[in-house]
Amino acid sequence: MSKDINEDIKWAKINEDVLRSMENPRKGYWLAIAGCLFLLAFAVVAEIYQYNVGMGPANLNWPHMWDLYIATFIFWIGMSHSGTLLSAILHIIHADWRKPIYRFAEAMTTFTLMTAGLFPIIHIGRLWNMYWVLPYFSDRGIWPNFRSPLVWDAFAISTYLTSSALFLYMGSIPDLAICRDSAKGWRKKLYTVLSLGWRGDDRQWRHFRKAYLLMACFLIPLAVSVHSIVSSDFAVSIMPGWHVTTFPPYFVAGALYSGCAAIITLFIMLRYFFRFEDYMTIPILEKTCKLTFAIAMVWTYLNIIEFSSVWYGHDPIAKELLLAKFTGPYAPYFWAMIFLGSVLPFTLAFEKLRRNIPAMMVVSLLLNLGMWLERWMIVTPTLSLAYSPAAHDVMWPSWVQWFIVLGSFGWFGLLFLIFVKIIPSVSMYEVKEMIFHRRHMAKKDIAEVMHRRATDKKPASETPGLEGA
Amino acid sequence: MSNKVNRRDFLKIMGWGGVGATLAGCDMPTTVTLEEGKEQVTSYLVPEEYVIPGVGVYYASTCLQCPAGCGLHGRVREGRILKLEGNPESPVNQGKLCQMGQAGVQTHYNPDRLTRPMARKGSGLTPVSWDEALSMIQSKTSGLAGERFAWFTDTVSGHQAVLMDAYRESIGSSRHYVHEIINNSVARQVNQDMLGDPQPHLRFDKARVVLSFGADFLGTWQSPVHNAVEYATFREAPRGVLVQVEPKMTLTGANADLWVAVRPGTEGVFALAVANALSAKDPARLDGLPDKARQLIRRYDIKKASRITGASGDHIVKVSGWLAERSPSLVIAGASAEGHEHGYDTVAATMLLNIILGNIGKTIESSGTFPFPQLAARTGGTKDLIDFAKAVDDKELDVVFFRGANPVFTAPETLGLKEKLNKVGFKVAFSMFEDETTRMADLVLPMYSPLEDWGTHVAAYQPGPSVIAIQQPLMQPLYDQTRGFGDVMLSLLKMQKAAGYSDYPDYYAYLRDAFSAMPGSLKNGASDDEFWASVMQKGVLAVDTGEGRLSANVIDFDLPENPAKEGAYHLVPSARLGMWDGRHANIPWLQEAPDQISKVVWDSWAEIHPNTARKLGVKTGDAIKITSASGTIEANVYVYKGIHPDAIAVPMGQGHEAYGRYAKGRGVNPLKILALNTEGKTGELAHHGTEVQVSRTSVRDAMVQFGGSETQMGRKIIATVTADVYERTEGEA
Amino acid sequence: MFNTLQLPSGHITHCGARFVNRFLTPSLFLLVFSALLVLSAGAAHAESVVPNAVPPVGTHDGDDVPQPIEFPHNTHVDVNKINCMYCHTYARRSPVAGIPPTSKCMGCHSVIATDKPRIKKLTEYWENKEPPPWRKVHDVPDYVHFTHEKHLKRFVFDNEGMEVENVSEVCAFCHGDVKNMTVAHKVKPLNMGFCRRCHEANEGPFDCWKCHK
Amino acid sequence: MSLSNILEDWSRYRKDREDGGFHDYEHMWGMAIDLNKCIGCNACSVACYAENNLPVVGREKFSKGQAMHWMRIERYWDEPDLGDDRISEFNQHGANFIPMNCQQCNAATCEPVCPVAATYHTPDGLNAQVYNRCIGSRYCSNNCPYRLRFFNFYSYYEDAWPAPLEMQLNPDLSVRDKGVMEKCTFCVQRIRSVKDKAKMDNRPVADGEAMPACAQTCPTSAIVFGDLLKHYDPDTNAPETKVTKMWRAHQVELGKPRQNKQNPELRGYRVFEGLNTDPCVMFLERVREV
Repeated sequence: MSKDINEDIKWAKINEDVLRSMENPRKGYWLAIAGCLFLLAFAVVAEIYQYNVGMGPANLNWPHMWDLYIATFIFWIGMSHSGTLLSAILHIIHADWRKPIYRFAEAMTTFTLMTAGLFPIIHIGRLWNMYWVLPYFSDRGIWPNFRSPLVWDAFAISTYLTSSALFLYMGSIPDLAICRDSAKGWRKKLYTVLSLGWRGDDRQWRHFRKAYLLMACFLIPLAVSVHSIVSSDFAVSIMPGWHVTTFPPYFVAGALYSGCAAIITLFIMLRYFFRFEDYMTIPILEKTCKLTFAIAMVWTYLNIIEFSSVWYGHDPIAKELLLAKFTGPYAPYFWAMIFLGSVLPFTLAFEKLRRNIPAMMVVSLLLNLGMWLERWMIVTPTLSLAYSPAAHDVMWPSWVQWFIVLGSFGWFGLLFLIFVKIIPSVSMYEVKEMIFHRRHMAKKDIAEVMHRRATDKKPASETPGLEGA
Repeated sequence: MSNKVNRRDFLKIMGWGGVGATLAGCDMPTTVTLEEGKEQVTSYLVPEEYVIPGVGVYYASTCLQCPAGCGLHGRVREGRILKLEGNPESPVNQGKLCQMGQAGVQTHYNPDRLTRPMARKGSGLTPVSWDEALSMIQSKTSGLAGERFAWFTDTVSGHQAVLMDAYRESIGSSRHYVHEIINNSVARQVNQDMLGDPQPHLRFDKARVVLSFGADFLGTWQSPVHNAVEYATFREAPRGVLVQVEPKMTLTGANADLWVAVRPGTEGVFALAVANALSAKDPARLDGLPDKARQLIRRYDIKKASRITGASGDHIVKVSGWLAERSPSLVIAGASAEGHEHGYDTVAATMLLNIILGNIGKTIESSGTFPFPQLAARTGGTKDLIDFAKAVDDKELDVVFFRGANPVFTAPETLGLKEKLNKVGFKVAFSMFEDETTRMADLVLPMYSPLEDWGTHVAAYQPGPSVIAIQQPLMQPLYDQTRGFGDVMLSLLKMQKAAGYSDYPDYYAYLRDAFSAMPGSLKNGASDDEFWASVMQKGVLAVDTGEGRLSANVIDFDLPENPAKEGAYHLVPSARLGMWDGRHANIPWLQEAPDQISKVVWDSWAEIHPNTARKLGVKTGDAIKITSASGTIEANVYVYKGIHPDAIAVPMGQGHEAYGRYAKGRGVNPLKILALNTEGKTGELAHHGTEVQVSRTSVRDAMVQFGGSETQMGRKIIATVTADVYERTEGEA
Repeated sequence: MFNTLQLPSGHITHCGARFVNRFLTPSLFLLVFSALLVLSAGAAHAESVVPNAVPPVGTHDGDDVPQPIEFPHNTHVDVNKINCMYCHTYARRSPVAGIPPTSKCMGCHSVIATDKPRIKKLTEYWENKEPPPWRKVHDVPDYVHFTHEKHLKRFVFDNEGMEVENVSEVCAFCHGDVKNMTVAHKVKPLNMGFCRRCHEANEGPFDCWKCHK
Repeated sequence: MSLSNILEDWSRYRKDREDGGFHDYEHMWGMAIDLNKCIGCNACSVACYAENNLPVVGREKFSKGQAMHWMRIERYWDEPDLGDDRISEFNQHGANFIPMNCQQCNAATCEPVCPVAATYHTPDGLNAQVYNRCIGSRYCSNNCPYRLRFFNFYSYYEDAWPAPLEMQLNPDLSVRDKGVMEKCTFCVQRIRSVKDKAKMDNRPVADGEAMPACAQTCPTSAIVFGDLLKHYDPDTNAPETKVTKMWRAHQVELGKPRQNKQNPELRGYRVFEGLNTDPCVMFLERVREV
């Protein structure tokens, strides 16, 4: 098996390569921005229309009170989880291959949350009163209903967004200092402010690491709880197909799944566009793919649990709904979801395919489509075919919903494109750490030194410095 | 008129702002004005002591949405009529109201009301003043040979009818055509011939078994609300059994314990077969019947009847069993029985069953003699329509006054009424809306709505104690240029210099006087003013009709041996509670209220049996073409098993070419393609006797229907128990 | 590895605690306390006039509303001692207080002060058979269903020790000191907080559907 | 609804449910609908339109399922009547009609999920919807097993009442703007005005005095409305209300997910009782001769 990363790569080259990605954009970049803006424009038009006219043109109806908006909301929330997985979970379990790719994954977390957070606002009938969900002191003495999962959502998402944004920012401070040191003009000023006076001295590093670890530990339960809370939007309800006990782990697994798939997509795109072949290497891609495959299997397992618990359960209506999903009007989408979510990931089990970048690009996109379908299949069939037979109805979303859903991809893309030009999308200092680490791991003595440091509390200055940063 | 304006001052509309009337609810910031001084408040000039702003007051009146004459209580607040409820004092509806009655406010507030008189100048109608309009009438009618004038109306009664008669007589005409497409003229004739009372009182509440041949008594037959009130008692323990025999399931059929589909036109055979089965068990039942009737009954044994009607023999046995066991029973016949060329005989056969079962005098009671024949209802059906078309075609009429009826809409195309009407020199429409007939008129007189006008009404079907129902204005007229019918009639009578009418300034004064002139027995010693006030308060005036006796003549009637034409599709123009004959198509509430059976809204549809659907290769929602000898209509189908495979049912009421924004251009009118067959003995239109061809079209899945699943999917939303369980648990209660 | 799972063993800075203890808590306490003081002082102030009632707190600077006739409330209420409910007669039996019918004005003013210009204007309206187009001063949003009837019952008719002559003091809870105004103008906010505080102080109902239907 | 109110409400609810009583409720409005009498005529539905300012949405919006009918008549055919017509050629037993309005559940599933507490339980046992607090998350409707909550997908009022139709609007309750959830209120404006009137006269509300529009107009009196609490309160001398009598006669009790009927043949039942929503509307089973 080849190495994760070329250990002989020069640190200066790392700086050079990464900083190159942040230089003045080329034509392709502007085209991509234009494309995203174009998509976003659709959403803006649709949203203005919807704001003025009401939720009717979106083809929301009785009983389809929710539809694509909520499905897409869960989709984006789910995607956000992988950033945390890579940066926090893999961080504390010392999987250092994450280092070249965690930065953009973390950025993805923040931006998907920023996208997801828009959907509850968009889908609300009177969005100008959105803030009533938040508890604030008011003359009228009214508070939100703390029993409602939607209120929990509001807390969970805003906490998660704040924390992940902080985590992203904090983790990139040493890199921002590098940017500051090599930037000119307005950029220099910008990075001077952003890097918060980072000098890279010993004390700063010590505090930095503590804070970073603390944040990582904080983020992990947060990430798990956020999607559990989102799942409780459904799980605490009484409706067949929603009232499922396994929903929290199911949602979290689905979230990690779609997140990993999205990481593969972005991985490949960044690798291609910014020539990050040295850092985003095939072995790392393979590892990510294996991780995705594992999660896919967990997801499949939970899916089977969900179906079988309905099947063995007492609730005939839930059973009918499940059968309707298998055979009813939503069957094509349902089976597409099963195929894309549970069958297609087996391609990840083959090394040959894993190493084939175009194939992985296609597969990752399809996996994401599958996960989006999954969310839709959770939300909509239950609305269509629940308890009251008189309210059984199938309604397909209208252009308004589709435009807004498409626009959300434009919005996410736009944020991400801005990000890659402002914050290094590969963590320079951690790649250096990784290389340094790998290079010396071979030599037992260094490993011993490190071991001693951890246990004997020898001063950190004994270890070879990282003054190169 | 000034007198009346003062009288009505209490009904004046108060300022909107004063009490926040239109509440454009929930704060899009633009819809709430909170700035001080933006809204106006208007006070009364002189207060009426019992009117309190912000508090609703109830006034009694009468519902004119159909001819049943239910009593109303109207809730009035700040001079606006807000809601109609049933008047508990009225023996007709006993405080209840159907959907059409509830929607009376939307007739009144309809945005498509006519607001000013219009006269035809050239091809179009142009506004004229009332004075011009009345003088136009005067000039057209002066010197008119008497019989060249005619009234063409729907059911009318009370003092309006008196004034109409007076006017007609002042010209010297005897022509008054009364047209109702939803009628029971044939049954009235049979009742008259066999019982000696055209409209006896039916006691559903006393009956233990009701066998109904196409009489949709819960929906559109006679007095639906009253029937429903009695039906509730009928269903209480000991619970009565309802059997409905008809080709297309009506609302009543949907509530039947046993719904029997028969081939169109074979209801009489079913009735005779039931009589046959009854006599087989107990031959004494036929004692005293004339030979002809016995022969008829013997002609249909169960097997034969089952073959002809298409109903299972078991059903005939079961029905006769119930009728034999439980007494008294009630057999009635409605539209689908009457509406054939042999309709009279079919109805007579059902009445024969009543006689055999001894129901006369038990569940069919005499309605007595109404003491004011001049106020009684002028009823009619479709014979008058046919006669009218003929008279028009023969150029016998120069001046026709239309009121209520809309013959251009309801007449079959083959009658050619629309073209023939051009032969009438001067057509006057007393109308609230620009309907199809009003559009053809030379002079359009905009009327007050029923909630703005005075009047008295005597329903044709008087259940229980007979009453004169009082109509009083619940609101100040919405439009200055509209007038009350009675007021216009008085003006015209004054112009005619008819004796006895010159003293009345308006219709209100006339009515006051008419009530003062009522016999003292009705007043119970009250002064005229007290009597008037009490009548106004109660909304009805009960009159004693005395005891009457019904005869039980078995008349001579005959039924074709096999009245059905097998293998042909029959068009059933079904009446539905809501649209009625189409007069309510302009009421948005009723357009949006799903049909009780098919749950279709805002449209027409065709009901077909799954057999037929399979033959045509269509499913619910697809459109089919229905072609008769006189035209074609296209409608989406509703496929279900509540219809005989030989029948295609299309509801009446839609397919207006005019009649305002809610009615116009919506659905199809099945009446248009009816063949011009007439009932043999009465000359009424045989509206169920049209044969049609059907074919599929390319339109698919285009029906707007309420509701998802057609079944409960085994979920216990509605649970059903059998009657013996009910008798066990609640029999004593 | 550089990182280990050891958690920071440092201590919270004293500076933060000092800030909280010495500045934040006392100032918050002071703020709340003084607010309570102000509120209760306001409440205690009006206690004497209407027994068993805590008047609502709040002020509002309303616009002057031009009326067709500049009706002098002060002359009628303060000088001539006419009870509010004499003219706003519906208040005790209806949700709305109502504007007196023109005939009521004319009941007195066909003989009293007929030469005054305002009365002449009124007479003109009366003779034209049209009521003066008054403008609404006190208004609540359309989704608020306030009822005068119940409030008068609570504060006037069911209120032991309350003199009906003092009804203007009760009206003043929400309408301000109308008896010293000429044309009425809005001096109370009449918003939900205003209502809520009064309902809290007087133990009024807290069911949303009481007012919002 | 303040924070303390919510907590109080909730703890009271929990406390009350332990012994199945509703001691500190003023009233507990409930219904009994006799399906033996209901003829499915739609009068209740139109009466509801008239009383509650329900907008007419028109054909197009109706076809998209955006209609508002707080009181709707559901019509079902018997299962065999939709299948093969060799088994059943005709709908022999007619249609199954059921009027469905908000069931005013005591353990309403819509209430806990509203993020802004726009829907809550009133002290007279009603499931309230406060329009001006609603932000339109529509969660409540999704969580209603009966699907009896309706959403203003448009500003229907803009064209539902062209002049002068708007003069018919009932000023006692709001006209709803877009983005607001609404549902049957048991005609709370009528109930409350009756209650207020009784209070002004210092007397209890009489049975049959408060009537929602649907019960008032029902031609067969299939809908019976009244105070269910009279059954639970032995202190008042007021006679038991008609609706309480019916509930008792059919051995249906509030607060139970499954009724332990001594006579299992009694007709009373509540729709989806097993979901433990504890509705205040009891139906009496439909009766057919065979």
